[in-house]
Amino acid sequence: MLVAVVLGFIFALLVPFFSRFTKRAISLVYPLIPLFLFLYFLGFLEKIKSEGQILFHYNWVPSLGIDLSFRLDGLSLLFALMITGIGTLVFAYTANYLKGHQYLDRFYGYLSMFMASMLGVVLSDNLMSMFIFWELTSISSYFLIGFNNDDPASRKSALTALSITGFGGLVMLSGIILLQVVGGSYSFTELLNSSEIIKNSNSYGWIIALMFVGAFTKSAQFPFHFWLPGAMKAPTPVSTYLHSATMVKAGIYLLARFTPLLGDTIWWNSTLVTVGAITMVYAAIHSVFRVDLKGILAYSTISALGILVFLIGIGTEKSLLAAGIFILAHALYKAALFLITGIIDHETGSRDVSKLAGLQKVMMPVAIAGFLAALSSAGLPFLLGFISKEVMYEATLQLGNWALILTALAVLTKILLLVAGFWAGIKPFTGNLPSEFNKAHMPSPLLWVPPLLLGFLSLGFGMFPFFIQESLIQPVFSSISGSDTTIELKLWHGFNLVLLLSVLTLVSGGLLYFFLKPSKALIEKTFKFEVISPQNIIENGSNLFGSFARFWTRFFQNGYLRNYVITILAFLTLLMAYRLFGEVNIYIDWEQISTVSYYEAIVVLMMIISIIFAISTNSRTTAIVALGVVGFANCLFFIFYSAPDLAMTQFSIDTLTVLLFMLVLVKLPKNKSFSSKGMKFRDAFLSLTFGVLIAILTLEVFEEPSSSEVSKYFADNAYLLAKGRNVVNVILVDYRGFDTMIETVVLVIAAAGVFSLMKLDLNPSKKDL
Amino acid sequence: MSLYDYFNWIIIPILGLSVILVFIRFLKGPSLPDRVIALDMLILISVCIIAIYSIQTNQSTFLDVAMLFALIAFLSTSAYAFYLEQRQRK
Amino acid sequence: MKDILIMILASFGAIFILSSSIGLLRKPDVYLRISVTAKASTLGIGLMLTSAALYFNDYSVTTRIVAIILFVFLTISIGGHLLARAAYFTKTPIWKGTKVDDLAGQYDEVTHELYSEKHNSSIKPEKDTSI
Amino acid sequence: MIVLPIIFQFIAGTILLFFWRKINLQKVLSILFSVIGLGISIWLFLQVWEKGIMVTQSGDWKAPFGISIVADTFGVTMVLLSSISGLAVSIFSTGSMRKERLAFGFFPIFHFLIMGLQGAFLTGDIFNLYVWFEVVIISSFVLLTLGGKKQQLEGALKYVSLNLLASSLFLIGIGFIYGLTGSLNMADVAIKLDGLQNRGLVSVTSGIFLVAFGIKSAIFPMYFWLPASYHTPPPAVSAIFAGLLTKLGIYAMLRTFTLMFGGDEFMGDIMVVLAALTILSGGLGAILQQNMGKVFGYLIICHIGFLIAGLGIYTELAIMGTIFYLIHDIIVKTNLFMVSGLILKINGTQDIKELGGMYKNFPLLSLLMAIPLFSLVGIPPLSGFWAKIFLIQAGLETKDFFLIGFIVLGSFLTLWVIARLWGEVFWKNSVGLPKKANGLYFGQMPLIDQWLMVFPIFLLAAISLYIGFSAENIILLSQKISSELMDPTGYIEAVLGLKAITP
Amino acid sequence: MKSLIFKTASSYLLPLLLLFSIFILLRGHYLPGGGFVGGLMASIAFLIHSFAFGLKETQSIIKINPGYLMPIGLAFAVGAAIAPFFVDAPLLKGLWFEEPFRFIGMVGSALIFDIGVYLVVIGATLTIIFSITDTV
Amino acid sequence: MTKSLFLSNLILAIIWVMATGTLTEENFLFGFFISFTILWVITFKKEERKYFTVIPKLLAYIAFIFWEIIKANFQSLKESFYPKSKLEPAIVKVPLDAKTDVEISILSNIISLTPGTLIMDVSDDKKVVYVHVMHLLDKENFIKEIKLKFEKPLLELMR
Amino acid sequence: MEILLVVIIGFLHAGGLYMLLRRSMFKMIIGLILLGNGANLLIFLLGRLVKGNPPVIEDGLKVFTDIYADPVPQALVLTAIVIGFGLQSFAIILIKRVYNVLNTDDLDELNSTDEEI
Ligand code: NA
Ligand code: NA
Repeated sequence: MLVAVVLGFIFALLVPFFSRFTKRAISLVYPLIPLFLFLYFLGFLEKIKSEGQILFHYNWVPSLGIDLSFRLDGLSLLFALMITGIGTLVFAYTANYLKGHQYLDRFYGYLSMFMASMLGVVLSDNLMSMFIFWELTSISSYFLIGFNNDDPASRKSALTALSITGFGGLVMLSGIILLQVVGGSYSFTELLNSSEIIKNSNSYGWIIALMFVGAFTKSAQFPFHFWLPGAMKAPTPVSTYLHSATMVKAGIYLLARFTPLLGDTIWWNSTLVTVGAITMVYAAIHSVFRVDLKGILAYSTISALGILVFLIGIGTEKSLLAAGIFILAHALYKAALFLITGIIDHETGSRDVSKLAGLQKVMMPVAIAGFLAALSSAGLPFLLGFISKEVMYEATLQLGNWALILTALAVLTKILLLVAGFWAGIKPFTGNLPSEFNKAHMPSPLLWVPPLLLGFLSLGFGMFPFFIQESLIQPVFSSISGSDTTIELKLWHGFNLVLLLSVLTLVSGGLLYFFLKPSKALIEKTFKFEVISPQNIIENGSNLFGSFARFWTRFFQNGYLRNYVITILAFLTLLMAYRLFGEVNIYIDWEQISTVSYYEAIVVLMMIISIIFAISTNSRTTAIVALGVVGFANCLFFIFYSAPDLAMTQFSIDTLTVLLFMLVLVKLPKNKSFSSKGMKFRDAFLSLTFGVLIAILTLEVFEEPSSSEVSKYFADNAYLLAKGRNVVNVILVDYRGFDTMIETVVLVIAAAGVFSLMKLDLNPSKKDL
Repeated sequence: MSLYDYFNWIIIPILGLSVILVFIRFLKGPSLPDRVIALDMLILISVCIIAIYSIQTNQSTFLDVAMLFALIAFLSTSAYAFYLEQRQRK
Repeated sequence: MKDILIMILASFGAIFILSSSIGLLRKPDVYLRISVTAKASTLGIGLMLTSAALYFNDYSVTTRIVAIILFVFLTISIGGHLLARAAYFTKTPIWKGTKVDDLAGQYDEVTHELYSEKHNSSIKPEKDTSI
Repeated sequence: MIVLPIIFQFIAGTILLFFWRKINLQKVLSILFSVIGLGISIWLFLQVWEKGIMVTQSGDWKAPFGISIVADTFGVTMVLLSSISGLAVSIFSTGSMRKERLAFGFFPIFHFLIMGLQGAFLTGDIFNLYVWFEVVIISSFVLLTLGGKKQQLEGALKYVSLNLLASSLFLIGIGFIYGLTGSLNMADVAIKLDGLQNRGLVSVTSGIFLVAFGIKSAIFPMYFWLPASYHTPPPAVSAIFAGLLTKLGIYAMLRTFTLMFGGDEFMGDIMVVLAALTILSGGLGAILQQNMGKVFGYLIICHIGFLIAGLGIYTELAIMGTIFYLIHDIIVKTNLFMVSGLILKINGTQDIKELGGMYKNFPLLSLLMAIPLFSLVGIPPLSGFWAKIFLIQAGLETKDFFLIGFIVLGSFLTLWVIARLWGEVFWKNSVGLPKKANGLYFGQMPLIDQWLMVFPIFLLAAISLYIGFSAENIILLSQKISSELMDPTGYIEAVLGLKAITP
Repeated sequence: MKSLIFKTASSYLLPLLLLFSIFILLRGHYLPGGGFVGGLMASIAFLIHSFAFGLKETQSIIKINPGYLMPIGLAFAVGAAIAPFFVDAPLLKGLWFEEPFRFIGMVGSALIFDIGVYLVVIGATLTIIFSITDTV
Repeated sequence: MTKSLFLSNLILAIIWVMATGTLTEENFLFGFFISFTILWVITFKKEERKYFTVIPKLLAYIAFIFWEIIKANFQSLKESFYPKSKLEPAIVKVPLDAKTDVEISILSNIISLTPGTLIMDVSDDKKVVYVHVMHLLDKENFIKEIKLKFEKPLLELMR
Repeated sequence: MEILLVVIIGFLHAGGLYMLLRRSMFKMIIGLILLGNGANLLIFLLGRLVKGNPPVIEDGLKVFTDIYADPVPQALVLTAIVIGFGLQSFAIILIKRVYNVLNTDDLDELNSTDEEI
């Protein structure tokens, strides 16, 4: 199983290395991989039917509780089959669609990476590894959407898609971790046992909210849906694969998967129903206002995803069953429609549905596929779409108080989707071929066989539901609902309300199709609502965020050193003051303070005056000489208080510093006075506060009794063990010789630095220009 | 009167007074050479103070500091002179 | 006895120092100030150090003190010379009461060459009119 | 023998100083020394991993009197990481640096810088730490200004002044520590501070350390020098700065705030707030910039926030997250700046608007570069991902929900920035090479130099991948470090010789 | 500076001050002084000389580029630091000759170390000052 | 000649120290004194005898300078309390007989240390020095005084 | 006396900070130097003050008989001073270089590396 998941990755990794040799054979080799996987998963059908689920376990990061456990049950098997099955078709389709493309190999690389990630998502039992694969789908879709990377719009869409799904992913990550914190495990199987604990915990609301963000962004639910139409910039096989059949369903998968664990609470259900309902209606309306085939399909996909969320949200057995069937039905017909769109685009160079017509004359098989897909989408009897629609209406009708309105919404959505489906699958193939498409001709079988196959599958499953009832849908249902009710898929339910609604849907949809013609004018009408569209709101929001970012960055990183210093020291001052006055008992113990002799007072006075002088003078040289006096007075303290070594060193170094200053100053320009009075006052205030705080703090630390253990040891052993009388020097070269050793390095580096600073100038000089 | 007291109450006050006078010159300037000579003088007075202090504390080690001070006073004077001349040359 | 000698020496030293400090403060121009420091402080320092030598009465201390005294004598006079010269270069004002200024016009402004014969290009310190 | 890495780099730097002008010899020696240094670090790491904390007392003066050199797991891990980064940058710089710069002491100073870092990681003495810090900052000053270009100088001015300010504060902090305890040995100080009645003073002191190290590690509101300077020196220099310099501040903070000021709740809260704002500031800055170097500079800040977050939360799990992130970040950030250097060599500019066409012209190289870029984002299971799990979990456990919000925001902004960068630099078509006054484009360089630039990127990318895919090992390591940090008894006992320890 | 007096005096002062700086260096272990102060004094001596005679002259007197004094000094210091390794003692352990030398006193690794410091200080200070007076 | 005598004197002193085996300063000075006496006794040539008069002369000159310095200090002590009006400063050019650098330098230092005078500079051709005087009564007289009091004995000693 | 020293320490820090906040590079460095001096004095003070008894063991003795000043802060300050010298000289040369290249002392004109976003 691990191999099955990882195969795609291995393949993706190998692509760049082997593409040179396999360029020719590429299109033949690649589709074999998903095909192989498809067959592999198909082999599990029987086992799942009998055992319900199979677990595989591979260790990875045991200390985090993260492993590569795979869980194959009805739901994941359905998805695995869809991923590999549709994958096979898409791979084959691509071989021709992008034939001779310079980067075909890369494309396959991304595609197989995506497939593997997707398999990982649906198969992982461990939530964290599921999340890892989840993110990988985002990344690989980023690369796929941006495949035509010369095109700025393509790049922008890729970025948008990644931003939204990435954002959702991160939020979901928090949710997953929170789930682990509450439930104690990342293993889905283990978590199932503590379902009740989780639902009753305080964090439950947070958990589902965070998970929802992840699922909604991925599955393009309102208001995060807008990345999906943008993602249609990708080559058609990508749209087919990612944006109809698989990736966008990852969110649905997630919700379905979590239903037994987190579902069946008021929050869960009401949120999902609300969001699902809004999305399905909103997107369905949008879909009939488009003329671009891909746009129509994108919005109808969003709407379909809304339906799925809606169904999962209802949460009854019927609705979950409906969801299970609809996942499959939608995948089949929507993939077909996308592939067909690709063919049309490929052959005619246009996706404008208002212009397209009459293509049945040149590409009959494609037309058949289109018809089948559109009819399945519409839910015509004998197609899989019909069954799903019936079950769905049944589900909504069972809802008591809410039944009426929810059913109405569902019917409305279905009607609009019918129109959208017809536009995509039927309209281009009816009527007369416009002259501008005369050059269109029959595409290669690699292109038309996949959609046709999908169309026939819709038909086949629709006519003979027992094919899939027990082997596939039953296990799917069990794993979503967690119940062991036996289901039955029927074509005929008798004359009842559901049938009436079906008929209503078909009739009004059909009428709408005949009266409403797709046109640019229709779209233009929607423009005035753009202002309040989520996309616009979020884009405005992100612009606002950008302005905020600009403000924040300019505010702090304003280029003025003094502002930096002020910020830092104001922060320090506040911190110190808060702690000092809040926590420290300020006192002075005069016992510890020695008396002042008058000569010390003179030196102190001299020092203070010199400091003020150095600060206030406007002449540089005077400031430097004053600095010299400060250092000199400092040395006097060192002498008075028994530090001859220190006095000597400090004085030599002070003098050298002053000397350096002098040498540097020779050519510096005149000092100017820049600051205003107010600014000086502010600075003086801050400086004094800082100085006072440091002073108080120093005094308080001074008052604390201190241990002299270390210095006593030094003094006692200086002569006996270290053979020196000058303890300071003994410390410098022996006790703490290590310091000194390093310190010499500081000097060396400083000297080297000064040397290079003075001698090396890489600025382009005038003669170079 | 002991040596210590004599120094403490007679000599050091005189030196302290000198320091103040020189320091006033330092503050007044007006030219850089004035300040430099004042600084030089300050250091030289401190050589004296150190000498006195070493007697008071009976620590001859301080005299070495005095030696260094004298050396540095010379260095800084010559450096300032150097600087002044360089600046003029410019 | 030794103590008294020390006291006397130190007292004289301190007085000389004080006098040169007063001079430093009161003399009207920088050249006079340099001149006065160079003189009075030398002996002041010398006496102070001598009293210390007397006090410690130790061979090694004495030699060091002698070294310091000689060094101070040498450096004070040279330092004074350097500073006075530099002050002249930078046109530090000379007191208006100065009787003769043979140096006026003897420096070459560019090469800083000093001529022994009368010469005419040059650095004249401004007469100080403020005092 | 713990001092071996330090002493070795010391000797290396000294030898290189002797060959000041012999550039080619220096190149060879530098790589050689870096390799040996790495070997020593690995050896030391294994020793400590097997035997536990090792201590040497310099001068054979028993603690707390002499300077203790302590190799605990944290320390040796940092030494190892710095050796790895050091090797990579050493190789990279032989290929990418201009001759003039090499002729003015780049290599010796570089090795001294590595020595400074490793010394700081191994010392057990707070003042000694200060001295190591100074070695590091003076070397960084020199490397930052090497060449004296206009931009470099302007950036350096801010870098130098704020770092000197930090040093001064550090010194004040040490003064207070000594005033309070009479000791400098961190283990000894820890014990003595613990026994102190006046907690307020300890807390204020820790505040000073917070600011001193905060400036060095570029946390909010003290990061200003970083965006002003990190993009100005040659990329090889930026690489070592980015990978290790700010991390030194973090190291010091982790060390002091676990060992000496452990468990101050107020400081923890402050750090949590600062972490959030650091993440925000870095992220916001990064999304605005057009210069690749600046983008990465702001990202450094952003990710420093993650590191501080763990320390602020202050649980074993959180520290573990910080450590893991630190390990990842050192490797990735070093690599990132080398990548930017390579891009600069290829295109002659770091301006995102002018860049492009990388993917088309250098597909394999682009894929190689994608590894550090997306590791940085933390695309699972690459290396940046794992630490976030710990941090988020730790935050959830201590109910620091708003911090998690910022972590998510920071990760998101990083994702956005890198994706945008990828789109602009790699996907977009190139706009043609600008004229270059001097120096060669990548394409014109000799093959050996090309490899010298690509190989270190490859090396670090491979290590990033290792960290990501063998996260288990790194987690075990982080766990060990974290538990050692959170319970410093072992450290203290080892240093003060309360247990029998073999030197 | 073109002062004859200064030149003459400083050419005599130089050896004297160097002597004194070595004196300060050697006795550092017993009395105030040591490598740092000694090194600084020596550099000051050279500086005074360079003020009097100009940089070129002083450099030619020193003969060896002061830059090289730094690695030499470092080598001394690190040599003293790692010497204990050879007798299986930790870094920087003081090693001493049994008997004091005449004039110098006890000779041990600490002294070698201090000499290293002395050389580094001279080298660094002179490099710094010289490289900027060069360009003044 | 003086030099070689001094050298012999020194060597003899060292031999003395080695012979007696006592390496102390006192012993060295003692040895120096003994050999000085011996050399004095055995040297006959007139011009060579200068070596034996130089030292007493030198001591006398140093004493003289010291005295001048003390005088200078007392003078400045007095002056410190003078009003400004008594000052008569001047910068005077003094021609030189001294030729070598060492001679000129020593002379200048002495002039600087003694009453009321300060060397401003020496001309580049070493022919004159410029002296700052605090109280210039008569220029010619002042120049003569300098030359007689300080320069002549110094040159005698040096040559 | 300690009080007065504390006042000076406060002054040095206040003055240093004030200078750091000026617009001139030159003043900035003066500020840094003042801060450094302040820190050194602070460490020195916190080693407690002892008058007239340097930590030098007298000739003939093997240990101190009298009181002595704490040698540790002295050694620390000494180290800090020397290090400070290295850093300060670098900083001083840096401003010279900046002036040579950019011809200004005004820090406000030196923010091109932060300005452009
Ligand atoms: Na030291
Ligand atoms: Na400092």
